[in-house]
Amino acid sequence: MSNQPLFWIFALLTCGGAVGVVISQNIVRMAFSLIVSLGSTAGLFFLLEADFVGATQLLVYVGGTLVLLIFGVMLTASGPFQQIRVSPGETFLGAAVGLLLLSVIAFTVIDVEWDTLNAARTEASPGAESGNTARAIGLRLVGIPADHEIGVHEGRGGRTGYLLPFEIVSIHLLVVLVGAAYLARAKRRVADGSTGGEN
Amino acid sequence: MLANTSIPVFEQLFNELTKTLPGDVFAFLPELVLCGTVIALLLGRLLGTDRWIPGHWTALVGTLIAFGFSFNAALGGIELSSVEATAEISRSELFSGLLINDGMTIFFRLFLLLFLVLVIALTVLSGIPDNEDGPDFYTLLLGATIGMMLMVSANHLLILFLAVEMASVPSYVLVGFLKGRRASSEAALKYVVYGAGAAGVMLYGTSLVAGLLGTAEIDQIAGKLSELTLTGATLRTILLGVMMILVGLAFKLSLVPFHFWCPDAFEGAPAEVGGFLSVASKGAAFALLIRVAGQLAGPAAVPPEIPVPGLEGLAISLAIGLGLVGAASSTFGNLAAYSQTNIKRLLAYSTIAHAGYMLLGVSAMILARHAGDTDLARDCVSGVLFYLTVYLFMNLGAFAIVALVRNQIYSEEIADYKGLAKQAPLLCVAMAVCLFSLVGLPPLGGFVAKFFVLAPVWKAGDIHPAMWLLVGVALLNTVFSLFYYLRILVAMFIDDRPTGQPVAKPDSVDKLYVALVSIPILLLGASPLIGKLSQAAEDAARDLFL
Amino acid sequence: MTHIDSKAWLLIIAWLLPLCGFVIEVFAGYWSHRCPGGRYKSRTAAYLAVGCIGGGFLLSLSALISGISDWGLLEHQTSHSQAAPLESDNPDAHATAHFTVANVPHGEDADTGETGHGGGQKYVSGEIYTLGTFGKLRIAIDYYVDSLTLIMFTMVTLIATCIHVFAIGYMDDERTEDHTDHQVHLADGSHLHRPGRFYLFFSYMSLFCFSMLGLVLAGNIFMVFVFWELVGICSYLLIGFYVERRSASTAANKAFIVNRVGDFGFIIGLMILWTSFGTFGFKSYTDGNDGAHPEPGLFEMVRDDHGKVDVEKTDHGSIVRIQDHDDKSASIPYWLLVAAGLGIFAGCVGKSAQFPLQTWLPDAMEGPTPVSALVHSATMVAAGVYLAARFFPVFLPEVLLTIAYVGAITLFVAATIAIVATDIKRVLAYSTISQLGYMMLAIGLGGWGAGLFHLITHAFFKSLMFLCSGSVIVGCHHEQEMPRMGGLRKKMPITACTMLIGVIAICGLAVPGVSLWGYKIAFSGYHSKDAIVATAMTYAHLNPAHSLLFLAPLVTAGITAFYMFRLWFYTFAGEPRDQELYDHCHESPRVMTVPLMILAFFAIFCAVGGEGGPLYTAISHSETIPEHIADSAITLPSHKQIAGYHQQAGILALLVAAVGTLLAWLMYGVGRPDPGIIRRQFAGTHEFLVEKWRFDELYDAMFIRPVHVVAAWFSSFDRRVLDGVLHWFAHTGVVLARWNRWFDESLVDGIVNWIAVRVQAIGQSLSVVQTGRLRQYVMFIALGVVTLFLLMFALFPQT
Amino acid sequence: METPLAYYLFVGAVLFVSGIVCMATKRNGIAVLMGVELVLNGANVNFVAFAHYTPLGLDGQIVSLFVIVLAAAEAAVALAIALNFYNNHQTIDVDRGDKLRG
Repeated sequence: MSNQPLFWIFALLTCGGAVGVVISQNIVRMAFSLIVSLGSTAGLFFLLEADFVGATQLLVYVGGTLVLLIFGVMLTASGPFQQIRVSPGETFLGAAVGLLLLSVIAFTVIDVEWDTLNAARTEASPGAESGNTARAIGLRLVGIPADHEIGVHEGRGGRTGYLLPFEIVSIHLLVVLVGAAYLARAKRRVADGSTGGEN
Repeated sequence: MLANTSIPVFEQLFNELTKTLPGDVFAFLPELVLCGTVIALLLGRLLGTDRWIPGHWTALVGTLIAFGFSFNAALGGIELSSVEATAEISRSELFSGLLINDGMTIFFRLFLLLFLVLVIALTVLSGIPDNEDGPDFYTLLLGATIGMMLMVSANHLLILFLAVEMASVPSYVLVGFLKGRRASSEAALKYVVYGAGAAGVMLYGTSLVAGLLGTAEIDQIAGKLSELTLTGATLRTILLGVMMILVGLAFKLSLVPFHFWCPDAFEGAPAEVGGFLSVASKGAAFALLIRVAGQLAGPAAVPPEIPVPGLEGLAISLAIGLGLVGAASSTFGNLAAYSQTNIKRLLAYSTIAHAGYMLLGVSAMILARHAGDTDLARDCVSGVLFYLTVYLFMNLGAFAIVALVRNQIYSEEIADYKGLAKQAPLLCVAMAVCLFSLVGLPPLGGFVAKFFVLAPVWKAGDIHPAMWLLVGVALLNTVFSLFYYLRILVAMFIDDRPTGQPVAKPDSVDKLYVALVSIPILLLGASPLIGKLSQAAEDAARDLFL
Repeated sequence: MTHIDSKAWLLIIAWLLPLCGFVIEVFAGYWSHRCPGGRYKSRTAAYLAVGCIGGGFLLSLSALISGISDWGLLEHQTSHSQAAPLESDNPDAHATAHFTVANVPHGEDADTGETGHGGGQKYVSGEIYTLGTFGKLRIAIDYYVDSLTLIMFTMVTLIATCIHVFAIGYMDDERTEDHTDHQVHLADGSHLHRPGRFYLFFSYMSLFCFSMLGLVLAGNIFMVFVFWELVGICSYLLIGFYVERRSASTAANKAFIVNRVGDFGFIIGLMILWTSFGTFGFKSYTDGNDGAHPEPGLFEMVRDDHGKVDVEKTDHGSIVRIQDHDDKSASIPYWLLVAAGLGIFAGCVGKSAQFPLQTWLPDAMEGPTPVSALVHSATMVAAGVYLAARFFPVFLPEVLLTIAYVGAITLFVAATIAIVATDIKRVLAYSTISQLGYMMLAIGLGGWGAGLFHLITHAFFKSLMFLCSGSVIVGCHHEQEMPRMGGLRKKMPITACTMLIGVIAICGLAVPGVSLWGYKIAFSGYHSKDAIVATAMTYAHLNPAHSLLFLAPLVTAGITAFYMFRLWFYTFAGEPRDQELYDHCHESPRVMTVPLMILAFFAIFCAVGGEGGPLYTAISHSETIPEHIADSAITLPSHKQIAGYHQQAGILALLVAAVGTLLAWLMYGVGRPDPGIIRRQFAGTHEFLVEKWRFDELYDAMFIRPVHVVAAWFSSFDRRVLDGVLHWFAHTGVVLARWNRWFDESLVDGIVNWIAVRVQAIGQSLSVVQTGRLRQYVMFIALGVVTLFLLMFALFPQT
Repeated sequence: METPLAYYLFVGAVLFVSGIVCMATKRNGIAVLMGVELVLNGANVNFVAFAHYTPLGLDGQIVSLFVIVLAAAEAAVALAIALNFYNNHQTIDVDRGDKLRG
């Protein structure tokens, strides 16, 4: 089965959404474009046979992060600042820098002959068993390579376990949420005068 | 079918976990203690015990316990090192190669925890988080420190990104901790956006490097690099990827041209946070930079006689590039500091300059490593470690004095420091010690440290003459820097205190703290402590290039 | 416990005594100072400081005596004895000009462990404590003691003791709780009142002595640098002692910053030496290495046992082979060694106020006069010369030539400026710069012994003169302008008399042809300056292209005599110009005059016997005469050759000095005896001087009008001719001096200021980039990524 | 026929550049944060693509999972800071925050 047409659809939607975010001046439209872009990225992930990542992308990104952002839009969009215009000069400068950056990346990353590079290095492409990576990912968390991966890797032989980041990220989330909550909540009593100079 | 395979899998899982995990967890104990302290802080808040046991005590005790554990580990390391030819034993991998536990990890853990103790003590004295906000503040502080400790031992590109994020995100909140102030919120916004941008760039670079090399493990980079033929687009991609990773680190180190956040964030943040960020996050970022750069300089397996064509160029261009960035940072930092009127901002520019000096050490390390002169490479690294330690005391001292003086005169403008020496002589003398040490005048620690960093760099001039030029620029900078540091001292010691200004009357505890921080600067300039510290720094650098 | 030689022990204790004094004064001085009751506070701090430095002097003296007996320092070395036919080359063979060195001993016991005694190496060296090792970099507190160290120690401690005692009297008014600084005018027109800082002064002085002695004792260049900076900091504190005076704090900053410029070169030199030689030490240890093979030091690595530098020509330019190294083929590029030498010398230029970094020293006179006497004439500024001398073995001919020229320019420029200065201390300051130039010149010319000889004699007579000026300043109630003085010899006879001794010493006057018990009748300055001029003369003869190096010191000898006698006549001779000042003037108390007399004694006798005398003989025991480098364009004179020119040079120098003295006497001395003529001649000018004394007009009055007086006196001569000649002389002098002054103040200062302003401006324009706009910052991330990528790509060596 | 890796990488690059440009031009603080999401997402596309095509394998997917989580955490904090800015400045226009400079 050729995924080519699907790829083009998702790729266009992803890029179009991203460019839409950039060129739109209306914050609500930007948010919508972002949803389109990130949602189609999940589609690309599915095409790449990374179903678990794709699902996470939809759940966490589109379902969580974006809702958070839209929440922010609604909290701040009241008043005359819904559309904050950027001067044409700055737009032009931004476009120029963007094109420059894109051309640099194209000049480097896209230019690499990935196929020959990878073919020369490993005989077998380590493609996962189609469309079912959740189990493999779960096993890798504790450092057990999935069956199809054994022998593919050099060095530590794919035995890198991701237990540590999995656990430590929970502490990180805890700390971060405490921080976010601290900033968001109102101070219960008036700030002590000695805590800061005149502003 | 599932049932059939699941039994061996769980067996395997059990075996895997029991084989290495207990040892790994034991080595990871200092970080775990900090995690536990975070939870204790939050529980204390939940249960209301923080009314009787203030947050800073919990944090202090937790940090001290962690410090004790890492000190114990350090002693173990020294014992090992005293036995001949067992250097390799002291380097071990934790969590299936995600982390490296070697001399440098131990050194930086001690460094960060010692610093954390001092910072917590400072916040207790200066009272910047009041009792109510204490648990939040210390949670963020400890959370950031855990991230930095991970940065120090990272051996995987994921951990690299994760650790940088863990160190950065709580710092954003810390910068905006005085949430009612406009300047503070502005600083935090700038910091978070700049930091997120830099992190994004770094992540993109990480993806390029990992994709091109087919591995995400940092200690495999050198080996994989030597297998590639570095020409054409492959070379450009690896350059771009490496550069983008370095951009993320350069952001943490506030190197030119990625320093823009630094003065703004430091001016808006409380001085205590400024002190914390200027030392801890720089130290951790340097550790990470040394690890990554050491890999990029070339694999240990390739003897220098057999040159790998692309790799050679990579090492040289990287070393000279970093050297130029370092020289530019120190020059820019020193020059831009001239016109500052806010002392925190001035110190921010000064930290930019100091990061530049230390970066020269790293760039020389790459050259030396690449040329096969491992001893010189180690000297470079231990020079940087020595510098960082002295920098810990002198920069923390300066920021602490700013914080304590602010509590007295409610100002952080240099103009308001006029004639302070008559009211708070000890604080001002300590400030003079810190600033003179920052200039690099003997017999203070700053001089010895600058010498330890620049001497190997000069020696690396034999490998590439550009290093001589860079040392020249750095030395010229120490002359420049004298002017603006002297400005503060002139204001404090020579100018008269205008009438009507608030009177500074520091407590005796404040004085004790300031003395405690500034005495090591003197000792590290002229006492056997130099030998002790340089020995420790050498031990730390020893198993870096095996 | 390592073995340390007894001489070294004595010096180490002498070195640490002032540190103890400093610590006690800092921690206890304040309380001792604060004793309640009575207007004046106790002098405890001063007594403590004097005790420490005096004890140090006694210890150094015993070390010196021990050195004399151990090493036979007073015996002539064979090569110095002109009669000894030891040198193989015949007198007219200097074309081949290699100077076999007999005084670098490689006697029978050179290879036994027992060195430092008898006829072996005449130095002891060892470590006191290793602070830390850092890879191959070892940072240690070392000592290096040879006859130069011993003499410097004794000289520094002796002079410091005298000056400390003097300072007890000079700083007496600082003992009050309510000291009035008359030079600080507050906004309301009153003077500043502040608590006296008596104890603080003495604690700074003790710290300075400690640092200075550490600098002399140091056995490695790193330690030298540390103490080098420490004396700099002490100097900063002492110049800025009257911090409330704007001029004092500015001067302190200026001194500090100008010195840092020199130190920049110093560190570069340090880096080169360390990276090329892997050590900081001067020479291998003789003490405490328990029979182990001593590690070679810098001097032994640059030159072999015969003092020869092993230069080799290769395709990549000349290289210098490193001697005594584990790696036999180790070498250093020739230019790098030159660069190292120039770097070290740059540090010396800063510290010794040599051209073009001389501007800080006259300003440094803002400090209390005892400080000027100790720090800014006798010891610290001489440290640059001392270091140049210590590092003599490392200097290659190109470096020596640079040193010589810098010295020559300095000595001439400073002397001409001194002619027009009116502040008594500033005249002495310029004179100090000029004399330091003499020493540098001597070292650059290869006259090692002569330079250090002059260092020691100069230290005595210049500190004497500074103390005399201090005595005058105290006597005249802090008046420093000479035009307001005059005739003070009647009021302060001791000061006038001792000052005259100093002046005669510095001018190098002597009674020619007459000798008393075989010794020439001359003060110390004559001998040392004579030695330098003789060296210069020989040098000019050997290297005719550099004759200027002989003319400059010769002419300047005359100028020196002129301005020094001008100072003396102006201050002490003639009639009082300011009657009120004169009436209130008084001789200083005994505590100040006794040190003057002691120093005067040494100014007369310390160099007795000249180059055959004990001082020079002892110094020359440390001398290392470099062997000629084959392809060098420069030929350094040997002792023997110098001896040949000695007679001529002595007479010539004496003649020039006598002319200068005569001129000064005619202009400032002889005109005075008849006050009627003076009053008639100077009626307008005198009033003008007293009221305004603007500098330009003052110079006119100082030069043109005396010319008229002189002309009237010599009425038997053709008036117009004499007038014309003297006019021309005077006018040229004024123009030259003004030009120099302009050069000094406008150009050099101007450049320094210009740089400072530029740097400030650049700094300001740089922080404009920091616009505070977040979006711009993010834009810079993108641009930075692209730029750095292109930079790295460009740096990538394409093959 | 399989889609070449370079196509995916180009999509990633477009996302990355759009994000950077978005951060550099938008005056609305929330829009700037959207730019951050785009940048991280661009890198994520790279990782997942590499996971499929190169020996990086599953590691790439796992990294992208963690990136999603970290992005969420960062977004939460950034949003809190942006709201704090809004509360203090009464606007979300980042150009209003130019008090700290020089």
